[in-house]
Amino acid sequence: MAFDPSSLRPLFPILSQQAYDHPLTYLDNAATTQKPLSVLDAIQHYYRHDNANVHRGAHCLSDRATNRFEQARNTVAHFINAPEQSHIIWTKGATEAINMVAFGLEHLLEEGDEILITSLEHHANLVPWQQLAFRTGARLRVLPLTSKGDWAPEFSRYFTDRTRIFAATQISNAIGTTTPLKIMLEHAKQQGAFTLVDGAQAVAHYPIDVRTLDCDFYAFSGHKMYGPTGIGVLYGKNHALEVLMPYQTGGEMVRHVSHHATEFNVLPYRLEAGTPNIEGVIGLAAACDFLSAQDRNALLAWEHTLAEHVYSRLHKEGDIEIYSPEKCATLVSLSVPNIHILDLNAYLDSQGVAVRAGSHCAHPLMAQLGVAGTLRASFACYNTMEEANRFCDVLLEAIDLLSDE
Amino acid sequence: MAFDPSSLRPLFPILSQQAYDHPLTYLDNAATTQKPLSVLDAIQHYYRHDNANVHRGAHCLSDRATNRFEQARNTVAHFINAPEQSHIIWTKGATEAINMVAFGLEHLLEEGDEILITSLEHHANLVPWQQLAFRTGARLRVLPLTSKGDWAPEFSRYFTDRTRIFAATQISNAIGTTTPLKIMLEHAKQQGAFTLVDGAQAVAHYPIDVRTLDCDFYAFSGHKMYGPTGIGVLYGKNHALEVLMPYQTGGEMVRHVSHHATEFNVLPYRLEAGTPNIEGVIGLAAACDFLSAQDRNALLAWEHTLAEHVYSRLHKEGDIEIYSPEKCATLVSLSVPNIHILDLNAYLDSQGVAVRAGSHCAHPLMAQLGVAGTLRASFACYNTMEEANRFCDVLLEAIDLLSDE
Amino acid sequence: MTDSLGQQKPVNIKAQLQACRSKEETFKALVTLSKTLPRLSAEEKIEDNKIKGCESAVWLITTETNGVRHFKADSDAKLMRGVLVAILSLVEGKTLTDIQQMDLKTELAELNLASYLTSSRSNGVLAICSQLQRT
Amino acid sequence: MTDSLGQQKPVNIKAQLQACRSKEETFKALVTLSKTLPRLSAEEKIEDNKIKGCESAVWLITTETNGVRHFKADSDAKLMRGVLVAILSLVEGKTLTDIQQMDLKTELAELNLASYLTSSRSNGVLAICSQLQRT
Ligand SMILES: Cc1ncc(COP(=O)(O)O)c(C=O)c1O
Ligand SMILES: Cc1ncc(COP(=O)(O)O)c(C=O)c1O
Repeated sequence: MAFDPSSLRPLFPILSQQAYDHPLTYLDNAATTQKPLSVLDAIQHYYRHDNANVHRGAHCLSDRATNRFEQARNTVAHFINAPEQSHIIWTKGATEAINMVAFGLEHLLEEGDEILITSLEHHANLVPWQQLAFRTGARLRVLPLTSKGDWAPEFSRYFTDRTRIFAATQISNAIGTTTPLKIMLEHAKQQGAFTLVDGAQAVAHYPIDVRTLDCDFYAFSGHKMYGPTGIGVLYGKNHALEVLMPYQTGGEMVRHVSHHATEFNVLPYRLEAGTPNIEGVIGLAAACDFLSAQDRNALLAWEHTLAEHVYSRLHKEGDIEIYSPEKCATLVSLSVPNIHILDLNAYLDSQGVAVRAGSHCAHPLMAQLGVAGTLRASFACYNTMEEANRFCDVLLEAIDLLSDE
Repeated sequence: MAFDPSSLRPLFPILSQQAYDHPLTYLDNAATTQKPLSVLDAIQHYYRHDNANVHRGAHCLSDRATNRFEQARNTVAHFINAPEQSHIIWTKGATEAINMVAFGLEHLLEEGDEILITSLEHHANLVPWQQLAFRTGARLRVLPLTSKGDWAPEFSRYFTDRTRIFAATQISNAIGTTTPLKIMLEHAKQQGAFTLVDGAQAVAHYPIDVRTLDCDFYAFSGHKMYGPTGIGVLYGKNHALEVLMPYQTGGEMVRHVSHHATEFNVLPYRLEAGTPNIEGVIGLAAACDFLSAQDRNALLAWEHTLAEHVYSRLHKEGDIEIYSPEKCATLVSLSVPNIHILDLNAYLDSQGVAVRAGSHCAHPLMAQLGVAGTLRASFACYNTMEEANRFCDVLLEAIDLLSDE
Repeated sequence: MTDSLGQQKPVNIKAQLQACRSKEETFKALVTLSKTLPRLSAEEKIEDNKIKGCESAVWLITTETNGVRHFKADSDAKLMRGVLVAILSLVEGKTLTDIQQMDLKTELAELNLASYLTSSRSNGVLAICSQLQRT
Repeated sequence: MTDSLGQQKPVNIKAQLQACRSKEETFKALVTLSKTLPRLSAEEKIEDNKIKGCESAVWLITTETNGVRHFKADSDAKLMRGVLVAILSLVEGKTLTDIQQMDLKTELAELNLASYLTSSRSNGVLAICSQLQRT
């Protein structure tokens, strides 16, 4: 029995609007997802009843705010199966989480050390490492995964005894490929490297278990998993978080300060300077609750079904090039020779179909694919089969309209 | 005719709740303010109608979201009278804004250079500079302002030709003192130092004009000025922002990325890596609109009235020590010899009065005052004279209860 | 309908775009207009002629004879070529001073092209406008 | 009411705290209880005996005789001294194993002290509990 997204639609009122007199078809979920009412309600409730600065005061509002804030940490810890809630560090998003690690490990790197990433990375999991390499004299190396994400035996030579950091995405945002994380992490750990997984594109779709993954760090953003913008998470193993030099300093993250010295606080606080995004934290916990209340496997199967359906319909069209895997992706990334993706995008938009055309913050991957950019339709659990078909129909219309006679 | 806060109360429904069977008296506004309904509505509206990732896509939602996001930048630029909207950089809050500058100027500092701050700083405007000094061999110097914030002629010798950075708060969060910014900034500029003003405690109360202030950088947080948590601003002059090395790297802030090199984007984007806190930005703009629609001078006069009233009532009590200025503060910070501030705080709390007891993230200032912490009642425009009196009454009760017979 | 350069008369372009009552009609009108833009040669499509800040590649060549300006432009995206036809129809043959005094944003908005003028950086129309008004 | 050490009998403490029906009553009960806690000497209030993570200063001294544990404690805040009286009444004279098997959080909540157990770091009761259960 196939999953029926229609029960979810009422939770996302934004989806029932018209876009230029057409029903909105929102297929830009890899950029950001829409938020269920329970997330909006959690934010409202917080501001209407509990708002106060956390940890600092001792009054009824600050007690309530602090409790809800720390309960949210607990919720997120459970959501990714982290052993302790002190392993959950709040960040602005995946980007800040990765920067925090890149800055925090700087003191351990020496000239000639190696930082290894894959060729499928988002700029957020590339530029911070590249800049770290510039600052330290370390060498940035790139494991050349194919667009299918296959592992080739010769890749093992990329992991050397100089590999100090290995950072890889779980799923490519640009083309939807799942990377061979397990074997890559094994190799990295054999070399004693710190390992970071960029889970930004995974959390909305896959149940995450950081204990099974066994990486040192796991980074993700709330806004891509039905939560608010401005909030994300850096998970880390205890020893891994402990070695990080604090990326940001100020209030909250200190124990004692004099003009000459500062004693930092314990985890998680030592990595959380300043007033946190309290409403974001509370909204993110509500998003975790929303997802946890669903049959995650059914959602995932449905998202795969939608993407596979689009793949199979478009794949038959001779002039469409698809870069996404045929199976087990939640998005379809494509281009059409001799037609600019922005032209396709504009026509889709004029019909109310929201997708994304561009390089998806992955210039090196685009270079590897030999294109300037792709057109990407990315799915979330609330998308319907009608929407998937509408994307295909309108895209084919656009190709017709834009082909030179 | 005195200002009447009762017209504002309905905009802040959180204030009409009971706290342990007493009416809530929220006087912890220097920690964070409550948010008017217009801010909550702006967030709701955004998520129910316009939510999309900004700048990236080209579809109806992303166009709308991007427009509102960039209009918000414009609103904030007007709010502080910044010449261009590209001078407004979104941050998590004041803490991140200051860290961004401390990191971004590192490449210009040499051993023996001096960073000058005042003795009234919040840890957020102290620890980042101290850590920068540690990293570069620069020397952190501290201008010893009194708790009244007076300028003494001999202070000019703190500004030397080695002073590269001068950072000062506009108003002390711990005791409410206004610092002698004008003369300090003049001295700093004479020495060619970069100047940063920490406006975290000022924006909610004073109309801000960065052109008149003429500082290089101005930092503040949304949540202390009736806006959401998780959003703040770094304003900078063009040349000052241009010299900053980007604190955070990733998507959005780049023009072109290869594995070997990265070309950064133009301002403001080069300092804004990753998906921004879009709802926070929109909520902050709504907070600016809320404030701009008020008679700012009347609000400020009212806040002064409340603080002066509390000062004059408590000042007469022999055993209360007040650290705040008698006039022109918006808060009252005090202690009572032989009674622990946490005990006072707990009794106030039991009566529904929310204040803050502690070191207010200003350990060096507490050391200068010779106390471990103070009890602080801080006012916002929605506070009433009854609330100010209730604080005094309950505090005096607490002193009675806690004095050793 | 088209002059010797293959360009439509400004008045006609204006009427065509203003008649559009939906995003879809504007799209189709721009595709039609795009066909009237003479393409640049490979030698003309060099980095120096490229406008920064557009997601699609846009090249613009400005010449001046007897104090008035002439423009040639191209893009790899069809819709952008249509937009270029519209923009150039506003400025072609004018003096720099005249062009600088124009409010191009408003004029383009009147042509139903407002949505191409969003502050979204992926769209380079604003960059084109400011390039046109540069000395 | 008080034994030779100046400490109230546990059963009495429990009854007193459980009878409180408001935050205010608990406050007053804690102030009353605080007076029963013998103060530590200056020599005892050393850094080594201090518990980290409390905003008020808290000192705790543990001794063991014949396998059972005895506690002395003090704080510079009155309310915290009251809380200490309550906590110590739960563990005084027990073996470490017994103490480690106790669910101190729940027991304190039953004494109307739940609000002193918030996750707020400014309140050190949780730190005291874990110190008590440490070998
Ligand atoms: C004077 C001052 N500076 C900086 C900050 C830090 O602000 P935030 O915690 O919002 O980053 C605060 C707030 O506590 C403050 O009062
Ligand atoms: C794979 C991947 N990593 C990192 C990021 C950065 O996330 P954010 O922009 O929320 O910081 C994204 C989102 O664009 C992504 O898709």
